[in-house]
Amino acid sequence: MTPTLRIQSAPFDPAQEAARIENGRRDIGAIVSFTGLCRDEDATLAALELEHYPGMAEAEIARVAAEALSRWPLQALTIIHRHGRILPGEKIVLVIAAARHRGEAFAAAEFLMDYLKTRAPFWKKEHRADGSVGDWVAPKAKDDAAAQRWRE
Amino acid sequence: MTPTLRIQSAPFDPAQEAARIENGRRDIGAIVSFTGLCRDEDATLAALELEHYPGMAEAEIARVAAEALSRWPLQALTIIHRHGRILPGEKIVLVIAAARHRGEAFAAAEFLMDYLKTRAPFWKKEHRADGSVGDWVAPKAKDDAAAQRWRE
Amino acid sequence: MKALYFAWVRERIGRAEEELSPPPEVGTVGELIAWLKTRDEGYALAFENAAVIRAAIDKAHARHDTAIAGAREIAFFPPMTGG
Amino acid sequence: MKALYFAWVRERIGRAEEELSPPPEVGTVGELIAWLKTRDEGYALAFENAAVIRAAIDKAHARHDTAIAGAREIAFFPPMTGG
Repeated sequence: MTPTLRIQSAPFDPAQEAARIENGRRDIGAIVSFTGLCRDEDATLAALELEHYPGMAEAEIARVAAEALSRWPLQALTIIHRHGRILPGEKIVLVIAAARHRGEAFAAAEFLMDYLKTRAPFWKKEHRADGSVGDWVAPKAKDDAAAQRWRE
Repeated sequence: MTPTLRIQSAPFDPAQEAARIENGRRDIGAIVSFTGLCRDEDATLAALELEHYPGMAEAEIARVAAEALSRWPLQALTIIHRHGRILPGEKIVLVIAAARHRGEAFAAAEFLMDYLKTRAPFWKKEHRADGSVGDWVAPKAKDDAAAQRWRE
Repeated sequence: MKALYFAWVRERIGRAEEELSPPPEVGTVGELIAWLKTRDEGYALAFENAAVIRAAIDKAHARHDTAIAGAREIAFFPPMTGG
Repeated sequence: MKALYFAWVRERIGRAEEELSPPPEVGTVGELIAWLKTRDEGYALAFENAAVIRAAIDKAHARHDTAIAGAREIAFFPPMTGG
């Protein structure tokens, strides 16, 4: 099974990606889809600028995908990560895992997100609604803890 | 927040349900979607017949949804469960959980599926490809174990 | 009291619902199952392994030691297999 | 060896990439950071808290004690915040 792995600046459509996975198959029992969105609760954010390391981002996502495929018997896997300017409400990352049983699909999707968060070379910078350039988003300690638990 | 809870014989469209949740919002950080499908790897299944207990199915799904909402700060929640005749490859159940952070959305979606499996009054009967009526699907011990872990 | 049967409990008993008037000494879900079991072969087969049978009173899960007093509707069914 | 800088490491140093020719006694990622740090104020600021700096050699994560011998491309960046 060859996973679908893409890094792109253009928006993506989770429904279209899920349809590519289903595509008339009768052997899939469970599909877990994760969508990460650009959040702006305080109306202070104009956009996020996602910088990435071209080449390494692709290589690292391929490594993380291979690790997931070695751990769980997945029937299909899609990972899409955007870079560039992303507006509040827009989607940043998509992971879809399909498996016979739900436990495998849930575990793989959550593992992939934990690993992407801490290993994929992307960095978020805030552009504020008042026109100023804000800070680089700080990493969260709980993201490291989330990734760590898969090593136990 | 009022969850969307539906029990229906008609097919559903996860993309349409996700769009209803997103709907121009800027405060959602994570959407986890689970789709359970009718699986037939051996080409021996003509259809599943899903019997349900009308009235109790709605009540039980509402109770399970309320329990999830009391445990995690969800921004949106959709649960759809089909009954009646379902063909291989068709979707049976959909859970979508939206939250600020991915951990909450993942946990709520997995909790809901574990609880729906063991508490929602639905029963699957197999109709075989050779025209015979097969068995009632047997419950899985691991489904009980999966539900049990949320009580610890 | 109205009784409902689902899935293979329904098939074995041969009906989906009926009115029940158990004698006053039948106080719990478990006692109602034991009483039903003596009615005929269908009930006996449906409830032969009483421990696996699930019940609901007025559309909420009930244990076998739950009292049936005041119940308007009681349902019996196998472990659920939805989702 | 080509060096790449990302996010605030890039901003503090003031460039995205450059060619580096460290002296032979610079053997590891950590030693390369220490050597770069002495170059000017921008590098000093970028690497002031060396412990948080992540590195990659030829597009794969590398630890600070990893040898740089044979590396064609080495990158320095803050902890990742994608996803």
